[in-house]
Amino acid sequence: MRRELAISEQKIDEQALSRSRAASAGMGAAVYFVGIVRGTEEGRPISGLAYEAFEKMARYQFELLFDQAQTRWPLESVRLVHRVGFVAAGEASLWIEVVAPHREEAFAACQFIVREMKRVVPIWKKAFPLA
Amino acid sequence: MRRELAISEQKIDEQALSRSRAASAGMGAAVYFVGIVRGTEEGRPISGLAYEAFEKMARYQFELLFDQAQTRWPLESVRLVHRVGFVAAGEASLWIEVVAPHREEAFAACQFIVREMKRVVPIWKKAFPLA
Amino acid sequence: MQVRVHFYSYFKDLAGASEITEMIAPGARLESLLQQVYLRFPKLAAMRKSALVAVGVDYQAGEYLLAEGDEVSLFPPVQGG
Amino acid sequence: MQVRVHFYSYFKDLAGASEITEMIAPGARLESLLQQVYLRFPKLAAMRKSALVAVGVDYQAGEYLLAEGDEVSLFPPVQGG
Repeated sequence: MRRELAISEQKIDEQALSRSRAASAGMGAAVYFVGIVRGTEEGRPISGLAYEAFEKMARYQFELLFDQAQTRWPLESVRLVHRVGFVAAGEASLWIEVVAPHREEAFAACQFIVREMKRVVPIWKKAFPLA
Repeated sequence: MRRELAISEQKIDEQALSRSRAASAGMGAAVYFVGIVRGTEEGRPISGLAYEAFEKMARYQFELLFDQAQTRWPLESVRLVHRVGFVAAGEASLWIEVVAPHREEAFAACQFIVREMKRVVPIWKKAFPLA
Repeated sequence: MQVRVHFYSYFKDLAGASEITEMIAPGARLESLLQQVYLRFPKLAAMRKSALVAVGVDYQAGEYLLAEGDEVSLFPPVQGG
Repeated sequence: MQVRVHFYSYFKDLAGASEITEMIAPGARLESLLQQVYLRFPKLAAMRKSALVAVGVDYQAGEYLLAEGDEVSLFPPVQGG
């Protein structure tokens, strides 16, 4: 299974990422999840979120999740980008792509990765209230 | 709910489509499904698939599915493009975007639309065996 | 009265036409029309169990009462995506 | 022996430090170290029920046997995405 993982302060370039998708002849499905920073946190307007990662452990835990996904579903590739640092409201903080032969496994794996990530990958956020 | 529906012979421009995503301040999730034409059909290599639609009914049935999705989940927008005519292996035949406050409803609605589409929307395909 | 019947996908090949006109009794039900069509096109009749039937843009069952000008469509299971 | 303890997210603020060094008995378990840390930082102790604990890049439970050079990390529930 092809894997790509980035934890980065750069803006997520969804267009460049999707343009670089590779799918071999047997692949029929690509599922994407894009997490967007909402303009409110606990009901109050915010300018954005600052994400902090324990990066070495975050990378390792992401790879463990990719291992598990690979064991459970026949996936051709998983690519994931998580931003750190300040992310303005309305911008993407997370981008995931799963390519698989059929849609069921692509959806299942993508949902698995984002759900488990929120349980085990050491990344935290801090809201910046609107002045 | 914002809706966009295209049934078109044009190549699907995923980059232009994702660039035109609109998400208001409360939206935290965008889920995409891209259906790709596989290089084989029933085990035999193909050059692609020709899609035929009963377009008037297909549009109506897609709108009914959007109505149902809108009733079941709090969605901000659903956009869908289905190609007709010849689609080469490796190219996208279907593109769906669902934008919602949270990922659960975005995933559920996207899966609902693609699953129900394959039951009720009058579109058919014909394989072109590789010469 | 007259109703038009459209065929899609390989039902066109089985019927050898993309549309036909059928004469039916006023107030006939969809199922009567289908029997007439299947009698005329035995290759389509072989597919009747999986055939989908619409009037206009809505799926309809056999008890549907046909009206003058109805456009009936007959097609195999859909395969979009 | 010495082990380093790292804090992340608001645990840094509660501890007033991003990392500290603790002296522990050779062969001590992770839970003994944590008790020591919680005694030193009462504000962290208040969070112990939800605290996550890793050694290196793996989550570990209290019975984990610490070794010289272990890097322990203590942090609140994760919130990525």
